[in-house]
This record gives sequence, C-alpha cells and structure tokens, in this order.
Amino acid sequence: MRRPLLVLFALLFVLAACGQKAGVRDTQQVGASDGIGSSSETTAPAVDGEATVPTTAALPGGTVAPSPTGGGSSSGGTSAGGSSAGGAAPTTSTAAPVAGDRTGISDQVIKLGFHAPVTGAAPVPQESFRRAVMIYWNWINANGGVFGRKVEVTFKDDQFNPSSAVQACRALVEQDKVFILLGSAGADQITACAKYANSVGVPYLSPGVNESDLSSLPGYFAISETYRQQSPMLGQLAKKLSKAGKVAIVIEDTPTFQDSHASIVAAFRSQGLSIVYDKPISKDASQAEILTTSSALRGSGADVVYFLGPPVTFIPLAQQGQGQAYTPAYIGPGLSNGLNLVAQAGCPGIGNSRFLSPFPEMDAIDRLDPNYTKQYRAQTGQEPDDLGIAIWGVSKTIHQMLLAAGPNLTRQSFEKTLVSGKAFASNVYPALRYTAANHFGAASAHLLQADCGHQRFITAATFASSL
Amino acid sequence: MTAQALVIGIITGAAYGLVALGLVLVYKSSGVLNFAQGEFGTVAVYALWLGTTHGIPYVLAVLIALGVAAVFGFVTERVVVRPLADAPRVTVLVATAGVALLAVGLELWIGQAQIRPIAPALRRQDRLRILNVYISDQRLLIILTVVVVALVLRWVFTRTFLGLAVLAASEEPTGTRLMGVRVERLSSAVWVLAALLGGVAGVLTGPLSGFGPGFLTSSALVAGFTAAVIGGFTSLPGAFLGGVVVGVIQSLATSASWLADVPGPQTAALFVLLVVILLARPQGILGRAS
Amino acid sequence: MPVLEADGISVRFGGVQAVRDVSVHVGEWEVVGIIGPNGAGKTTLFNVLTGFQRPNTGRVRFEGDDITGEPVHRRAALGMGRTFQNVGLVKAATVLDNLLTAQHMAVGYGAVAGIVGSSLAFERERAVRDEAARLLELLGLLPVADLVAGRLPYGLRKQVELATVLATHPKVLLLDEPTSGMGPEEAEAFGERLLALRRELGLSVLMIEHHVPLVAAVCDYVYCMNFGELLVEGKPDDVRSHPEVVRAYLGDEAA
Amino acid sequence: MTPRVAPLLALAAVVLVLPRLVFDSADFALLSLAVVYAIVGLSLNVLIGYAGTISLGHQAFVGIGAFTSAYVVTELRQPFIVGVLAAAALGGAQAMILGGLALRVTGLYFALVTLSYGVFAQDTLFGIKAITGGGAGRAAPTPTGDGNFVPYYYICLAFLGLVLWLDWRMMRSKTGRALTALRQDPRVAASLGIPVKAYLLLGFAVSGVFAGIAGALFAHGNGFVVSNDFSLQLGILFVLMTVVGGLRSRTGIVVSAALTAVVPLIIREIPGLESALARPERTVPVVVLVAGLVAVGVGVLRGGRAAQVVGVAMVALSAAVLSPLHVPGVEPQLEQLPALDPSMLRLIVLPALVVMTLRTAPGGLGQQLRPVVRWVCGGRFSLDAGPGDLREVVDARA
Repeated sequence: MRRPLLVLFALLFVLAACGQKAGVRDTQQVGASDGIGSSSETTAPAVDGEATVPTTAALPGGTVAPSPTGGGSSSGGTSAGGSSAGGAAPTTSTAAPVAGDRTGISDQVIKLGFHAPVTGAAPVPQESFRRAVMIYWNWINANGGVFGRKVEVTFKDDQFNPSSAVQACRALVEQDKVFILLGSAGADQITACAKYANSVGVPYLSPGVNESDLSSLPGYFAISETYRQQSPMLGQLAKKLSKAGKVAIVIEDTPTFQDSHASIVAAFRSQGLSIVYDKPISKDASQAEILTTSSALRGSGADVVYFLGPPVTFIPLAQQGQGQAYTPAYIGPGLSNGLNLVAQAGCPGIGNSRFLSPFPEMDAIDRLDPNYTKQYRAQTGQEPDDLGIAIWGVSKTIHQMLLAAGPNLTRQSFEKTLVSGKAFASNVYPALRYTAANHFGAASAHLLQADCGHQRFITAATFASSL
Repeated sequence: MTAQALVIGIITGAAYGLVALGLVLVYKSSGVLNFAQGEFGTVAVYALWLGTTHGIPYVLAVLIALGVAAVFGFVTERVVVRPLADAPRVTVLVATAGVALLAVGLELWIGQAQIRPIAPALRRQDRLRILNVYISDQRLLIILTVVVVALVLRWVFTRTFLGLAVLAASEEPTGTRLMGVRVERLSSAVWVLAALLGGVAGVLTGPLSGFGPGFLTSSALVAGFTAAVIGGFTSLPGAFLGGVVVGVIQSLATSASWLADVPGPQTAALFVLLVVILLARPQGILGRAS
Repeated sequence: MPVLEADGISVRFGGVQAVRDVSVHVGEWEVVGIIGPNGAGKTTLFNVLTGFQRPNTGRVRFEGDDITGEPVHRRAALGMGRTFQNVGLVKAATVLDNLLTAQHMAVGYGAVAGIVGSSLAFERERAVRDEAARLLELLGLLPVADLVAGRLPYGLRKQVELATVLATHPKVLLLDEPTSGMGPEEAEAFGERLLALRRELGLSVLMIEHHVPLVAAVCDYVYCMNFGELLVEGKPDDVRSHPEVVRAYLGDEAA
Repeated sequence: MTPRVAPLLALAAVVLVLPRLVFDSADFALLSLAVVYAIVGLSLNVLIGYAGTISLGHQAFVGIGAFTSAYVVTELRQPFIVGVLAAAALGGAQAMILGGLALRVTGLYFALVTLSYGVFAQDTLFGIKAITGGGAGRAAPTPTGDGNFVPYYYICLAFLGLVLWLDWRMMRSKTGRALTALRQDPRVAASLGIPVKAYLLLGFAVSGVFAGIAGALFAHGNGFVVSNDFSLQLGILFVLMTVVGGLRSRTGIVVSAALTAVVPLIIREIPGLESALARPERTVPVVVLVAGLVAVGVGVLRGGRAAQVVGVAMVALSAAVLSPLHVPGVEPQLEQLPALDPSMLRLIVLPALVVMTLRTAPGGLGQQLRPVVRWVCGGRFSLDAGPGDLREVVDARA
C-alpha cells in the first residue's frame, strides 16, 4: 500500500526540481496578437523577423508576435518559454543607457502590467474581465499599434488582498519587466502596489481612490477623481436628495479611508446637513452586524446614506434595509468595477442608489465612444457590459499618454509628458491634466443611478464637476 | 437598542443553531468533531445555484441540492470516516478538516471566487415586526426548521429503536453488533442525516447574504461549535438554544458602544465566550457532568 | 522516624466514600504491604500518597514534612518512586530511552541549556547514558536495551518499569501489584530481588499485593483494607489469621 | 553510524546550488516561502507530534510573528534581526498563554479553542490599527533589498537550519524525553519527576518561537503583511501539510511543507497543466486520464483484470474528450486567461494526500523517506527500515 505513495511523492519532488521546461508561466499573458496566449496546446515556435500585422486580433494561433532578440531560450530571468511570445523582453533592462529607463519597451512592443482582483473577497466578474481585458489594445495593435509598437498587457490577479497585490506587482516588474503598472479596483490593493511601484521607480496609474497615502508618491498618477475630490459633489447630491436633512455615513473599517471619511464629513457639514449616523462597518460583516447596522440606520432617521465599501457588504446591507422597510438614497464614490452586477444581485434593495463613477454606463457609452460596443461585439461575439467600459476607458487614457510621450519612450519621458500640463481626454474617463505638484488630475465624474426595473445602472450625468 | 439586539440575535442565531445541530448529531453518535459540517451546506448551495441557473425549478433544485449534500456526506463517511473508525478522534477531526478544505478547493474551481446572490425560498421581507425589527419569511422558516429538527431528533434519540441503536453503537460498538444491529449502516445513516442538515442550513442561509467558496464554514462553523458547546454538545435542543445565545451575544457585541474601538468585536466575543464556558463549565451550560 | 506517613485519609467521589479515615506508615528499611479485595480503595490510597488524588481530609508526610498539597513530580523529586498496576512505561520509547527519561531529575542541566546544546548538557547526557547502562546491567536487561518498551512481553515490561523507578533514586518504593500476571515462582523470585534491593539501596517499600505468600515472605507489616476502611493491621502472620480478614478477603485462600 | 558524505553533499547541492541553476531569481520568493512553510511545519510538529496537543490556529502564531517583526522594523526602525528576535519572543509568549488554556481544557475542546483563537486573531488582534495597519496591512521590507530574494532564500535556509538544530537538540535532551513521556502518559511522566504542566508550556513556547521566526521570515519575504494572509484555511493547510509530512519526522515535514508551498511552481513546470487546470470541464478529463493510467498500472502490478479494463476505458474516454482541445485554432481567444491562481490546487491536492496518509500510511511522507534517511545517516538501505512508533498519526490527548 505504501509503495504507490512513495512513487507519487518522489515524482512530485523530482518534478519540482527538474528545472524550467518550456511551458506556461503563472503569469497570465495576454499577447498582442498571440491569439492563444497561455493555452497549453500552443507550441507554435516564436518566429524571428518580420511578422505580418494581423488584420484582426482574433486570429487564433495564426501569427505570432515578432520575437524579440534572444527570445525563446530560458536565459536570465525573463523568458517565458517557447509558447508565449509576449514573455521575453531582455533587450532592455534597468541598466539601460543614460537616455532613460526603457524597461518594457522594445522596438516592437510596449509592455503594460495590470493587476485586478478576479478572486478574493470582492472580485470583479472573471468571465467578463477575461473577455474585456485586451479589446482596446487588440484594436489598436491591429491598426499599427503605438508608433509601430504593439501594446501587450500582462495581467495578474491580486486576490483582493494587499499582500498578494504587492506580490503580483513585484512579479510584473521583476519577471515580466513591464513598462508601467496599472491598478483597477480596491483601495488597499492600489495603495500597497503604488507604494511598491514607487519604491522601485515604476510609474503607477490607477483610478483615484484615497489620496493621503498616494499624494506623496512621485510616480503615482490618478486617472479619475479621488474619493476626497468627489466628496463636495456628493455633499451637493445629498443636499438635493435629503428631505429631512439627515444623513448617515457607513465606511468600511480600514485606515485607507480615513481621508475619505474626513472629506465627506466636511462636505455634509458645509451643506448644512446633520450627520445622524457615522460608524464604520467590518470588512467581513456578519449577518448580525448587517442587521444591526440597517436597523440602527433606520432608527437614526437618515434618508441619505453615504456608503464606501465592497459590494459584498453593500448588497446585503441594502437588501436588509429594504426588509426593514427602510429605503434611503444610497450615495457614494463608486463601487468597484461593473455596477450592473451589483444591480442584478442587489435589486430591489439598492433601488434608490446613486454612485459617482469614472466611466459611464452602457446607456451613454455609444454617445461618448461608439467604437467600444462595436469592437466588443466583433472581438468576442458577446454583448458588451460595463466592466468592459472601465477597462476600455483606462486603456484609451493610457493610449493618449503614450501618444503624447512620443516614439522615444522612457519611463522618464513618460512621466515628464504627464506633468507637462497637457490634457488627456479619452471621452470615457474624465479628462486629465497633471502638474508636477498635482498627480490627481481629474476634475469630473459620471453620476450613475440604479434602475431596478431593468436591473442595471444608467448614466444620470456625464462629466459632471458639480451638481 | 438592547431589546432590538436580542431580536436580531435570535433570528441570526437560529442559523448557527442549524449548523450546531448537525455537529451535535455527529458528535453524539460517533464522538467526532466534524469540521466538514459547514461545507456540506456550501456544497448544497453551489448545487442549488447551478440548478437554478440552468433553469431547474426552485423546489426541484433544492431537492437536488439536498441530494448532493447527502451524497457528499455518504462519501465522506465511506471514504474518510469509516476507515478511521479505530483511530483517535483527533485524527478523524484532521481528516474532516481535510474534507472541508477539499470542498473549498472544488468550489473555487467550479464557481470561482465570486460572492454570488441566490434567491430565497420565501421572498416576503416584512412579515413580522417585533420591537421595530422586521423578520422575513426566510428567517421565520429557518427558526421553524431548527426548532422542529431539534425536537424531532430528540424524539428519535430518546424514543425510537433507531436512535437508541445509534447511541448504543457509539458506546459499545461490539456489543451492539452482537445484538444484530448493523453498526456500519447506522454510521452511514448518521452522516447522511448530518449532511442533509448541513444542506438545509446552506440552502436556507445562503440567500441571506450571498455565498462564495467556503461561506458556511467561515460564517457559521466557529459559531456553530460554540453553540454546540453551550448546549453541552450532546443536547439537540441545547444546540438550538446555544445558537440563539451566540447570536444574541454577537449582536450585543456589535451594538455595544464600549466595544466600538475593538476590531472584529463579534469574533472576539465568540472567542471569549468559548473560553469562559470551557473554563467554568466544561460540560457546557446545558450539559450534564459525566 | 517513619519515611512515609498518612494520617486520617478520606476520599469521596461524588456520593461514594472510596477511602475513610485510613492511616498508614512506612518506617525506614520497612517493607509494608496493603492487602484487601478489589474495590477496597487500595489504589485510591496509593494515589493520595503519590499525589494524583487530593484527599478530602487527612495529611501525608514524607520524612516528617507535610507533602499533602505537593504535586506528583515534586514528591518524585523528594524520593518517592511508584509503579503502576498496568505498567507505567513510555511505551513507544526504547528501554534505554525509558531509563534516560527516568533520570530526568538527575541530568543536572536546564531545559533551555539542553535545547541550545550547551557543553554541560552534552557531558551530562553521557553520564546519564552510563548510569542507564549500569542499571540495565544490574537488572540483567542490557539485551533488550534497544527494543521498544511497549512491545516487550509483560513480565519483562514489569522489570523494565522497576528499573525506571530505581533510576529516579527513590527512598521509598510504592509498588502497585508488582507481581500481577506472574506465576508463583516468578513472584517468589521477585520477592527475593526486592529484599536484595532493600539491602543494596537502603529502600523502604510500600506495596499493594494480592499474592499472599509473597506478602508473608517479604513484608514486615501489613494493612488490610475493605470497603475503603482499614480492617486490620499488624505483622503478616497476625493479619493473615485475623478472623475479620479471613472473612472479608482471605477466607477461601486461607482455608 | 557515520553519515555518508556523498549523499549529504548531493543534498546540499540540491538545496544550495540547484535552485540557482534552474530557477529565475524571482522564483526565489516562492522558494523562500517553501523554507518558511517548513519552519511552520516543524513548529506545528512540536505541538502535535511531540506534545500531543492539536492546534488549528497556528496561522495566528505565524501571524503574530509576522506583524511583530514588521512593526519592529518599520515603526521602531530596528534591523531585521531584531525583528526576528522580537517575533520569536512574542510568538513564544502568546503560545504560552494559549498553553495555559491547554492545561485546563484538553483534547477535542482544546481543538475548538485553537480554532476560535485563529479566527479571533485574524479579526481582532490583527485588526489593531496602530500595530498591524488594520485592514490595510503593514509593510515589511526585505532585508536583502526589495525583490532581491536570492540572498533572502539563503537567510531563510539558515534559520531553517537553526530550527532543525534546536529541534534535534531538544529531542535528544531531557526536554524531548519529557515531552514524549507526557504525550504518552502524563501520569507516568509525573511519577518519574517530570513537571508535566511546565513541560507542556515549554512545548508551547518552543512551538511559538519557531512559529514567530517563520512569521517574521514570511513577512519580510512578502514585503507586506495583512490580516487576511492568516485565514482559517491557512491554519488547516498547515495542519494537513504537517500530517502528510509525518508527525515526528523532521525530514518528512520539511519536504511536505516545501512541496505545499511550491505547488504553483510545480504546476508551472509541468507543460500544459496550468491551462488544463484553468477550467473544470478541461481538468476533469485530465484527472480521469491520470486516474485511468494509475488504475492500469495498479492492475498490471497486482494482476487485477477489472482495474485494467476500467483503467483502459477511463483513458480512452478522457482521451476522446480531450483530443478536440488539442486541435490548434479551436481555442477561442477568450481562453487566454487561466481562470484561477494555481495555488488553489493546494486546497485539492493536500486534502487528498491527507486522506491517503491517514488511511494507508500513518507515518506520512517521513515514513516513506525513512529508508533513504537511514541510508544517508550511515545505516543499511532497507525498504523495511522500520519505525518504532507509527501507530498513531495524531495521538493528541483526546
């Protein structure tokens, strides 16, 4: 009986030690035109020299992105093995010449690193994320790329956990040698990663969340309004919505949200509203806590509730409120990517909620950027959703920045371009204008409103800077 | 405020009682602390979710989900518990913890990490109003279920041949076998029953806040064990009462202003409660000293 | 001065009076026996003497000092060695390791010094090993030194147990049915060894024993218990022929 | 017995040199984690294997070490080594407090206490903002420079060596004998003069010190710690890997813990496995395929006709299901992203191994490795190199 076990263990042990075989990495590579990415069956060799630019990005297994010099072999720390054309970029390194740091840039490719929670406590919907992540860049790459370079996005899951986020970002920087890092959702994760990125001199961009921890980082740039910046607008909104003049504040219990809390308190006060409830809510709130909170909210008489926390907490809170015959207007600086899922899960409880968001909802996107739905349908054959808009918008903003930075791209020139005073407008995310002193360059947001009749959110206002 | 906390505690504690019942059932009949009890429920919710999203009517999907839980319980007994019948009880505990972890792994794999919503069996939210707290039909159903199950099981264990045989088998397996009782079958029956109870707990509480991998283990296993300890670990109605006590203490801890600066006051309250009870009355509040 | 002395010991378990007002004493160099039918409270009394059981009333004195509240290991340190009815060995360890374990008090280095491996600890370990080997040789157990104690035949286990108790350097030995499971000849041999040990090591002995001829042969003094009370005490021959004892316990055998 | 030099040198080469040759420098983060897990396994072994007391809250022991060291290094601005020492001290202290409870509450009930303690630590202790940063976590800089894991791996190895040495010394000295005695029969231990309660506390303290060291190394290897790193799931994982390694077997535990940690690396190194694992509909046939091959193998070895037939059928069936997946071009582009973090496979592999271990090989991996270890230590190589006491896997006092 013992012998098979021995063999199994021995096998595992040997496999662990038998070295780096050509295979897939744990990175989740999304090659520019490498249609099959990391699926194991791909054994197409990397083709040296010129590759025809694919007309559409969805040519599976067809053309492979041009291999950078030295690709394929497992020298040094960067090769991803034979199958993944996007893996290797040993041509440039941190030891680049005086011209600047060209890590992640080659003549053919610009590599971006992207982290988001697809697992963990409050993950973004995986399938939908999976579909959306390369749509914008596939389209750009198919039309010549950025100054002839293809953009590749390497994605890693941060598990909605700051600690995993740092690891993901470190792997993106060290293993995948990306040019810049992008964050998407989750304030704690973004803060942790931004600090890391700053410590190794890699530019980091994300939708703005909390300001206090990030404003001191020279390499951090917010591509939307921060929670603090949104507070005055939310104050006005609360003033408009509240009949009784009584408002409540429910914020997830993390130090990251301290400045958000201070700013919303100030905003409510300046609108002359009286704050009748102000208590944090636990990260993993139990049934009893949610019931107690909703009951206390009802007891306080607040008819507007500012909520800042993950959907996993918001949805049961709103539903429980409805069960307690309590339906205040919930407002806030946006739940994480993809509000329509919140609507599907939370209606009718969330029926009376309005959130600010860096990107518009499905009802307005065609007016602002008709290419999105077209490309989404063409590339995936599926109906587009709002998570796709979020990713599309980020990508488009980065594209503007890369174009502005010009063909002689380095990390230094990129950052210099950002703070040159130029405006970057994607027409999806708010227009951005940074200065050397201010890396929080957005001045507007979209206002989204729940529409429980159709279980979705609709865009009540686009690019509002006050209400 | 305190009176309200009492009501909230009772209605949330009933769910703990349901988990505790399954734990007590297994412990009473085999002396095993079953760490997989929560996952019996989570697996059932996943089955319910798969069923309803594939267009199976709700009631049928619930039945299928309970069936899945029962099969899971049966397989656990056959593959893990029975071969370890002679092993120390801590060994079996480790094995059931392994089963729980396995279930979490499979759930992650099949359903991903998403927290998902699922419709309740009964939708009316504001059926009853006690001390300004509305109690939904789903919660009433949970309370009713836990009371009925506790009483029925108690009756089974004190009045029926089956129940007495189970108890006898746990005390004196050889003697019971000599009396012509098939001890192995009893063991299977107990685990299937426990898994069914777990499944009921899962499909009833899953809709309250949505579910994810391992949700019943993380939200109710520790509370369920504490409830069982309060109930003396062998008393079935005691498990229900223990659940209510835990629920009330948690909701008091949540609303207590002097605990406002303590992070995770509910978990802290649970830990302190368990330690205090075990130190003061190791046999539990309702249990009798052996 | 008596080595071990118990005064007016009573123990109650719930409603059951296991031991009622029992006094025993063991003088220097004495071999004292406790007899009585099963359930007479002998082992409970033993547990009180060695510290496993707290008496409800009564005092226990060792060499004149009151040790009633002392924990088991402290009594062992004072010089009380005890064997168990069902063989008190570390069953999974080898015979040698058992003897090393038994010299716990004698090793002469601290626990932390042992863990970090001070030179004193290494040196003392060697000394302890030598002592273990000496004891094993003394008892003729060297051939089984590397065998697992729990797997030895019953009689050998008993002998190993005695060796471990001797390794604690006791002044008084408390033996709980040392000859259970032995035949008459083995028991007789055991009695001789016991007397020899007393001679060589200067031990006092208190033993629970059923084997009456052995008690008669080796004991200087005998207590007889029944229903938790002391029935009779005295010289073995007197106790043996006492009518109460005959009626209560020895009736069949004496007849 | 004199140890054989050649195999020991080979082992040293495998541990010290081989990783430099085959792994990226970035992979050393995971290799460091493997060393940390090995220390955790040894720490848990002191409690379960030596003292016979179950702990299901060991993630809290590790977490306390992690936050202590992170706090000492970032807030108090002390060097790394001071952080590790502080972590070891506090880890030992909190373990002794819990040990005090173990004196009063034994067996299964103590298992419940540790379970509850672990969750309490995660939610409450690790939520104290001033020390742990609340939910936002705390930075813990890597002493060898950020992201420079190669030297850090060797630092971790040095600590593993230290822990192994302490463990070995403990078991060869009076403490080890006292723990063995009190685990098997506290009454016998006491009557031999061993202060049972004190040694149980000492066992907890040693376990806590080891766990504290592991926690500090974990924190500084991660660069960042947050309360969610120390979940109930991790605590169970720790227990399972220790049991699979084989209680009271240092070798087995180190190997098993290390393998548990490097599961993602293993998956990556097996071609095709990662993407096959991405989605259940693709993995199930793979599992069936492997199971079928095993069934055929067992059938051939044991002469079981039925097993062979069933095995062949399973192989054929799964091959039929799998074959379309291999046709290039069929893969839709959406499949680019594997669905899950491969580390979740730990949650499936380890429980399966634990059930196998408990049922058929109670000595765990340590028992399987014993012939080899014996041979390396200078004994004869014999597959039957018998262990003395392997009847109980977890003979905690219950």
